[in-house]
Amino acid sequence: MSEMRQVRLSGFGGQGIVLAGLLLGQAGVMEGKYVTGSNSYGAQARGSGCKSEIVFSDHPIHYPHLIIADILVAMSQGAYQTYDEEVKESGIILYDRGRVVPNMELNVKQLGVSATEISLKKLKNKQVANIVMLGALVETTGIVSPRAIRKAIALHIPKRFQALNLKAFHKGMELGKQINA
Amino acid sequence: MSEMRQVRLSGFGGQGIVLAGLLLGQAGVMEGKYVTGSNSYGAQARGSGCKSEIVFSDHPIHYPHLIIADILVAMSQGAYQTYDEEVKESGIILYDRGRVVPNMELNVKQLGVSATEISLKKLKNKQVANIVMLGALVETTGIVSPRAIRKAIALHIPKRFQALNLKAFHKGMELGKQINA
Amino acid sequence: MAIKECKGEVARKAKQKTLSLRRPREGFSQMELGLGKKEALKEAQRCLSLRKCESCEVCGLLCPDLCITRDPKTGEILIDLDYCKGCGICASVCPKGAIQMVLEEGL
Amino acid sequence: MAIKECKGEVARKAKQKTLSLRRPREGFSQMELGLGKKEALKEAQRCLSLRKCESCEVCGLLCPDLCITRDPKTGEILIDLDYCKGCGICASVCPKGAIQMVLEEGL
Amino acid sequence: MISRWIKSPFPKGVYYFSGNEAAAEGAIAAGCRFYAGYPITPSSEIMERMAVRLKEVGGIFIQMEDEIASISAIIGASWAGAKAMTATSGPGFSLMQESIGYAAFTETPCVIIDVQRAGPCTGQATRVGSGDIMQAKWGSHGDYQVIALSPWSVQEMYDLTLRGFNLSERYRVPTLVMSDEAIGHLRENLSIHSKVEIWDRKKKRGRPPFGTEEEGGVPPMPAFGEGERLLVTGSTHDAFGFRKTDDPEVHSRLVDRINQKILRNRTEITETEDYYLEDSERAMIAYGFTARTSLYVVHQLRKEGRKIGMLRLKTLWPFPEEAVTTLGKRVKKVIVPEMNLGQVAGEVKKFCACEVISLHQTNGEVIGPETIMEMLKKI
Amino acid sequence: MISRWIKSPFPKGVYYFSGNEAAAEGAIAAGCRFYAGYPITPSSEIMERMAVRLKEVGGIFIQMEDEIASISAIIGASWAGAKAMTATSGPGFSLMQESIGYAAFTETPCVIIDVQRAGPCTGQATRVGSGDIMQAKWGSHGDYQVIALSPWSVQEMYDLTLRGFNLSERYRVPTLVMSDEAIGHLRENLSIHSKVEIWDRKKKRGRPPFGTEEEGGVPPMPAFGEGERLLVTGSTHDAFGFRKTDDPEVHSRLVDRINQKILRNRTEITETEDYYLEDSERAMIAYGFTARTSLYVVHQLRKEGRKIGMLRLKTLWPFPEEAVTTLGKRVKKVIVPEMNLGQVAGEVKKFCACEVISLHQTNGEVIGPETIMEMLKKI
Amino acid sequence: MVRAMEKYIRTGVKATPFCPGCGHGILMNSILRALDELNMDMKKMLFVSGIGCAAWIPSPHFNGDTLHTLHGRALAFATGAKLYNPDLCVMVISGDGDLSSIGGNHLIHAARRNLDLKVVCANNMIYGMTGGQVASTTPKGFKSSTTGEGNPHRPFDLCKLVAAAGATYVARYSVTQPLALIQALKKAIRHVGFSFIEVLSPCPTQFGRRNLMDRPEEMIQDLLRRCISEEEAEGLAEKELSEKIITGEFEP
Amino acid sequence: MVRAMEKYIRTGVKATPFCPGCGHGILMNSILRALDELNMDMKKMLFVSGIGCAAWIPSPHFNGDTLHTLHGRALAFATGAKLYNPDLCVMVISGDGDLSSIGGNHLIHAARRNLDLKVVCANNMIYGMTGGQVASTTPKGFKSSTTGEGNPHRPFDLCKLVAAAGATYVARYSVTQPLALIQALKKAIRHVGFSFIEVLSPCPTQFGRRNLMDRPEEMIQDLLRRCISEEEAEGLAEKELSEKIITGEFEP
Ligand SMILES: Cc1ncc(C[n+]2csc(CCOP(=O)(O)OP(=O)(O)O)c2C)c(N)n1
Ligand SMILES: Cc1ncc(C[n+]2csc(CCOP(=O)(O)OP(=O)(O)O)c2C)c(N)n1
Ligand code: SF4
Ligand code: SF4
Ligand code: SF4
Ligand code: SF4
Repeated sequence: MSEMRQVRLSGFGGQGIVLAGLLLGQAGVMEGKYVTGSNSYGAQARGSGCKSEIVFSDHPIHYPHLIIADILVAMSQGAYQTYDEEVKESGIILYDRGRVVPNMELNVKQLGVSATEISLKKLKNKQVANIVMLGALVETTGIVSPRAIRKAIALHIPKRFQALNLKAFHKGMELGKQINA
Repeated sequence: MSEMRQVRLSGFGGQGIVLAGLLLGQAGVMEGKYVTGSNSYGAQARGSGCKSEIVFSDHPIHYPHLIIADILVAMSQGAYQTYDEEVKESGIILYDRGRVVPNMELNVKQLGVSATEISLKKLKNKQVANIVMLGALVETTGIVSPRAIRKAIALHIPKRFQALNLKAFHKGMELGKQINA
Repeated sequence: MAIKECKGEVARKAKQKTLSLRRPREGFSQMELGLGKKEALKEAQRCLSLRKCESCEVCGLLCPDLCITRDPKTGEILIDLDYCKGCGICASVCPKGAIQMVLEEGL
Repeated sequence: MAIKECKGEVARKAKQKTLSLRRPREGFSQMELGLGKKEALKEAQRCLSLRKCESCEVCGLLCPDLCITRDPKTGEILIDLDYCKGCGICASVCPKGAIQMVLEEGL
Repeated sequence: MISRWIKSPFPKGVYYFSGNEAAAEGAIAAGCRFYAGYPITPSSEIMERMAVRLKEVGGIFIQMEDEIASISAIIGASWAGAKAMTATSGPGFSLMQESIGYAAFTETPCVIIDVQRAGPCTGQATRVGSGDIMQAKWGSHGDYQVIALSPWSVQEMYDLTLRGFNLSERYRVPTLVMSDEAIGHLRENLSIHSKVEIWDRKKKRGRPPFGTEEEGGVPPMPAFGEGERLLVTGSTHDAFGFRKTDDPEVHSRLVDRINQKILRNRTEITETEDYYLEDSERAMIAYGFTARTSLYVVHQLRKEGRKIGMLRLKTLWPFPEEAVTTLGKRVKKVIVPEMNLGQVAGEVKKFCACEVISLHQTNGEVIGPETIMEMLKKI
Repeated sequence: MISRWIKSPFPKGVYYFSGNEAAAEGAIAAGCRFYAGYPITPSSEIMERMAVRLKEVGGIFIQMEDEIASISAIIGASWAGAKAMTATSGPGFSLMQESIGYAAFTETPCVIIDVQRAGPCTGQATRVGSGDIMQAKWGSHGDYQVIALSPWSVQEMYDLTLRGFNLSERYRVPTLVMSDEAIGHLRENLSIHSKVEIWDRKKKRGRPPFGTEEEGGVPPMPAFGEGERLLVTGSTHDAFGFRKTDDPEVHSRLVDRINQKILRNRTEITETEDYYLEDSERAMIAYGFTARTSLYVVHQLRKEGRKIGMLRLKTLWPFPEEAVTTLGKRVKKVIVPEMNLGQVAGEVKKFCACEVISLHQTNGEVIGPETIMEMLKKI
Repeated sequence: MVRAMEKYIRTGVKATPFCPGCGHGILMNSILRALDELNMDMKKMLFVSGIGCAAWIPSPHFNGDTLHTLHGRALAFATGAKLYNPDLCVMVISGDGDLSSIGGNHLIHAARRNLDLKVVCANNMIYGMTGGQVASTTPKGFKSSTTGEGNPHRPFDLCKLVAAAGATYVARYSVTQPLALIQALKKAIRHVGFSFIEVLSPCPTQFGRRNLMDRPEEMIQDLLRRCISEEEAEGLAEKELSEKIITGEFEP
Repeated sequence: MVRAMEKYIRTGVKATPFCPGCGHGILMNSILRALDELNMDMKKMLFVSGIGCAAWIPSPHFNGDTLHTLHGRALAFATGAKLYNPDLCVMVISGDGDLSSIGGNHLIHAARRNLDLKVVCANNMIYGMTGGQVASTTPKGFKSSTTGEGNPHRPFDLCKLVAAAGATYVARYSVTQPLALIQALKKAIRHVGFSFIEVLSPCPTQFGRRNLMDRPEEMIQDLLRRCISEEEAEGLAEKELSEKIITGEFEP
């Protein structure tokens, strides 16, 4: 249980939160970890709150849901405000700059990532902000290896979108490096 | 429970067994008795075995089905053979002459009634054999009063057939008188 | 009503099959269903007057109990009274009035 | 597509209603549903170019969120951005191309 | 909310009615003015009588395309203000389960009579059984309550159908009359009195129709067309009917309330009858037709001096836990005879500390006195 | 009748699948080649994956007009020789009840997955619950048996669906996989091995398909088109399928047999798992998702030195009476946490002499560790 | 034993359970003759039925595979069997109540899918088995045990309905037109796709008794008089036509 | 507050739950306008719906009585309410899946009875709420989450079906024809008897996304292009016609 890490990705419907969670979990499994992943979204078809929670462990996981986050990713202000208190003291928050105004009084490490901005400006596509964020996440936390994410992208993303997603992932990693540096 | 009398009418579907049972039970109720009545017929629409059982008592009746018959009416050979053993020693069997060949070894009173024959020959209608039999039954056993049966006929038989049925009932009573005599 | 491949056979006598209860019938309702041998005879017996049957087989097509067949050899119309329920349809549809229903005999 | 009782009004400016969140929105999903005041602005903002609107009200008939009305006094077309989800239908059906969708501003 | 006495719509007197006919008459007496149904043996006589009687009293009768439509139509009619009923048997009862859940969750008063036959499946359509008792409680998905009554006579087909309507209106809950072929087709004396006591659903303008602050309370129920602009839904809803399909609080409160309003009022709802229980060492727990046989046997045995008694369950759901628990403490052995594989016996086991013997029979016939006698000899 | 090992139709490996996807894969592995279904949240992913996978393996997929048609179609297909399945959630499960009774009474192998959501009624369609457990046993009229399994992980969605097919074929009984939204939508490691063990229904030319002399035995089952001139009916029938709707003997024998063939083989069918029970004073009895929470809590408390254990029910029906009875004798208190108002707790009460505490929650959310912890502190 | 079509009848099956003069027996007769004329292999025939008197036509009488299902569900069961084993020739035989009242949804959807099922609907315009309640095929004004003052509703035109739903062979005949009926049955059997034959089949016990046709022959004579072809119908005045039943093929 | 038709909207109800550009919103718009033009008393209006996105059109938005029922059962509930209180103007608004797939039987029987119900079927040719599975209205060849290679079955012609079942007012319009649609809705409301309006209502999220029409406008433009009147259809060649949708009034 020592090696258990709990990640919460959050935002609103349509931001690709669930897909990001899928890739993250898949990557974990590919690396031989035990992983559990669960999502939740509002009943409405679109636009309501959405989260994806992934638990990683070296041992079989008893309780499969997140209990307290080691890592919180917030892609919207609403998500940030809902979950910002539920992060371990040693934990870390990644938030989408531009979309989230962080609460600097929190006692955890917080990193702003311009995921949506990069996605729109650099990749000319607002759909891959999630993947940009994923890149930053992987880079800053080392939760899984970049290689595993690339394999996960190959498995789950339709061929024609793979290049774009890989590119977004790399942009995200670059961002992460900058932040980390 | 002393005053409990159990009557079983039996024959095959289409003979009007159920109607006879209804009239008998209704007459009992009209006389202030406690009565329970139940019928059974085969699953097939017509032609299979059919019986109607009526229990009369001066007190509320606990078990409402017939346990052992005081009176058995058998309108067919099959019915006769099925039920002839299930009659109290002090009991009585009325059978349709012409249709039933009685077993003379039985230790109960047995009365042959030419119900079908009278119905066909005297009333020119094979449908009222049941009522003829009812007349004989009432006359020979006094289970209910003829007046009550007449009231029951008035209640349950469509107007246009009442005369015929009353006539049949009287024919039956006449038959009963002859037998009793 | 159309008539099935009328092969123009000469009128033959529609033959009434002798009743024979092949298996002993079991149980009460079974027994009552066929009304018992004797009763069946009385209930369903009909007079197959030979005068007009042309073996057109209309009766056979309309019998609900599949009891009317044509003897493959003689071409005669046969009625299996084991199964006949006495509904009277055969009599009513016979274009020649060759079948007549009679009331239960003797009663 | 037919046009509703075009009363031949002179082209007027379709007026964009000032956003104002009348009630504080409650809860998380509620808040996200409208995307928050600021986001809604960005998501759905469109340029209602005044040059061609003829107040035909086609957009109003086809708006799935009932946010387009005609000002009863001025005859102007008003859009209630509180409810607009930015689907773009109004823009696409306006016979005059008077409504244009713009990408989320600033981002 | 109180009851009122009305003149019986059927003339006072003693009749020789079948159980099914009596049920229809009980419904009419209760104020039932809407019936939707689909034929099925052995319940069809209820529908046939309702067709005639509703015409006479100015109600609405309709034969629907199936049982799902039937129960759905009575729920619709109930919200339009009607006291409404349907009747069926096993296969139809199974089909109705989804809508019964709807009625429970939307707190719609309505009465369903299940004239049980020998199942499972099409089984023996013309023969008797009581295999739907557990289904009555558990047939629809999720946690809900119904009220289920068990008539043992023609008189009770009338009385309990009437009571079924009254309970249904008081507690806004679907009420089931769990009859069976033997009672439905039995003819017996039926006494109809000159007056009947009836309850009507409570109305209160503007009050929330799906919530109340009272413990075990039942909210008022307006009808369509009364200007209340009702919002009725089978999804999770708040006190005014607004859908709340994401809110844990609202869901849990609603589920809790629709269950507790029945369970908290259990003592008012459940009825049992004691026979010779004061000094009994053994007791039968019985219901429906089988209670008649049981009582007969108990009488016989009492004559022989044996200390045996009987507890009769007139209400099956909510289960008369108290009566059964008390009995279980008082006697050494409880015998539960029933026309199924021991459904109520299983329930009795939950509440009786003493030995519980299930005497079950599933052959399409009623349990006769000899069967019980023989069995009692063995234990 | 014995099992055989076949090559897994899906490549060996470790996958990151959702529970619903895993269930579909388990079905394919078991030899399921017919799926008929109707969409409903949260089960639809099973259907969607079956649509794709059956095409790949040469099976038949059809989306029917409703759930009644879906289950009826799989029964038809099963008699045509298919291993067949459908999946649904509460409302659909309620609609299927009549046909489930048909499958039980005609001894038709088939698998139904119920991915439970928060009921009753439409309730909260996207949220979790386990309110259909009693319904699984009692939802159809009359006395019958089913087998119901309760997976607690994505791996078990695969394993128990596979086992469900095997049991269904061995015992000729409808088998239910009682999953729920939390497990159906959970993603987790799924190991697929290179070989799978599968059972097929027994065939024996000319032998009666609805009767056997063996105690607890299961008759052979031919398929349509094999020249056996089958006579299949949901009415009471003799060993060869002839309708016997008047015969008490035949009915009672048939009802008895379809129940006993499951109950007599209970030890083979039921599976439970013990955790720390040797020296426990208190024990949880749990199943499905809630058993995960429970085990987590038990682990925590063990670390603190508390003598607590857990019995997990992998099989819900037939109920693991022996395991529960044994446990009830061994411990002082049993706690049954579940996402309903205490359905399994009620059953446990029948078999546990000790105190049984029902810890229930019906708010559309899984029971979290804190909830159980808190509760344990109180007792 | 000189029973007609005996070789298609299951060994050990004796008299039908139908009332004397029930049209379902005549229909049974016609179906067997059609199978006989086409020389069908009974080992590859599957007969599916629902619940009702009509549902007993194939079960247990026919000596192929028979599947006697639930009330209304015959077509759903049949769909499963046919899809899984397309080699089976699947014939669904059931009552009007079964197929078009409780089973109406499966009927229109099966027609829409145009799956190769041969559906024979024995329409006696009433619920026979349960004691004469009104059906969705009972003509307006006619009496039943639930419409003592006459049915207030219009009946379905089943052929029109099923054709509109997508059936590709649709015909209506009366049992009093056995030769045409047998021809239609043969066509349906040979047709690949959803075929539907509505067969008017008198129920003397429940329909006749309540509607002044006490004896079976009366009902037969009534049908003989009322069933006419589309061509015959053309000349008729509205009033005359109103009591007629148009028989013939409607699709293709 | 300048929302259109606000006075017909229940107090306290905010934004619809529909996806951006969902046709159901446009339909809602048209229905309210029809009610408005007829000056209907909302206190006497009862709106009944089943389950699905379309079923949310009236519930909770409309400020009359609303009855949100079970999947497929709206018409059965409505029948009960209307029969018991004939003073109610009962409008049933639901999806194609709800009304014609699981609810198909109630649909044809309600049509047969010709009870005075106004049925509005929002046909988005797919199951929206449950995530884009095939419907009985999905055109042949189109994709859904359960027909990844294209729907193998023909869709219902709902208007034809309901007319064959007995409906006395039957029309089909697209939400892109709001004025004609509103006229039809008004006619249906005034018609005494069973009226049925099939309304083509785009679902960009589930149908569009899978069938190359990602954006709401694309679906709108597609409908604008494809929906034609019977007259317009007359001149067209078979091939051209095959992708058109004929709109207009079909009954009476
Ligand atoms: C679910 C269900 N509802 C009702 C019944 C009762 N039932 C049996 S047959 C039947 C009607 C039969 O009518 P039809 O199909 O027209 O056949 P017929 O008997 O007239 O030939 C009914 C309602 C049943 N068996 N199952
Ligand atoms: C008995 C039952 N089965 C299935 C469902 C799941 N379900 C909810 S809505 C729906 C389909 C909705 O489709 P449609 O009626 O066309 O409406 P849309 O969402 O497309 O507007 C289904 C299958 C349910 N709620 N109840
Ligand atoms: S009377 Fe009826 S059953 Fe007998 S042979 Fe003639 S048609 Fe057949
Ligand atoms: S973008 Fe869509 S929702 Fe917004 S005003 Fe235009 S049509 Fe209405
Ligand atoms: S009740 Fe009618 S349909 Fe049934 S067997 Fe008798 S005559 Fe035929
Ligand atoms: S899923 Fe489709 S039908 Fe449902 S709200 Fe979204 S666009 Fe509309």
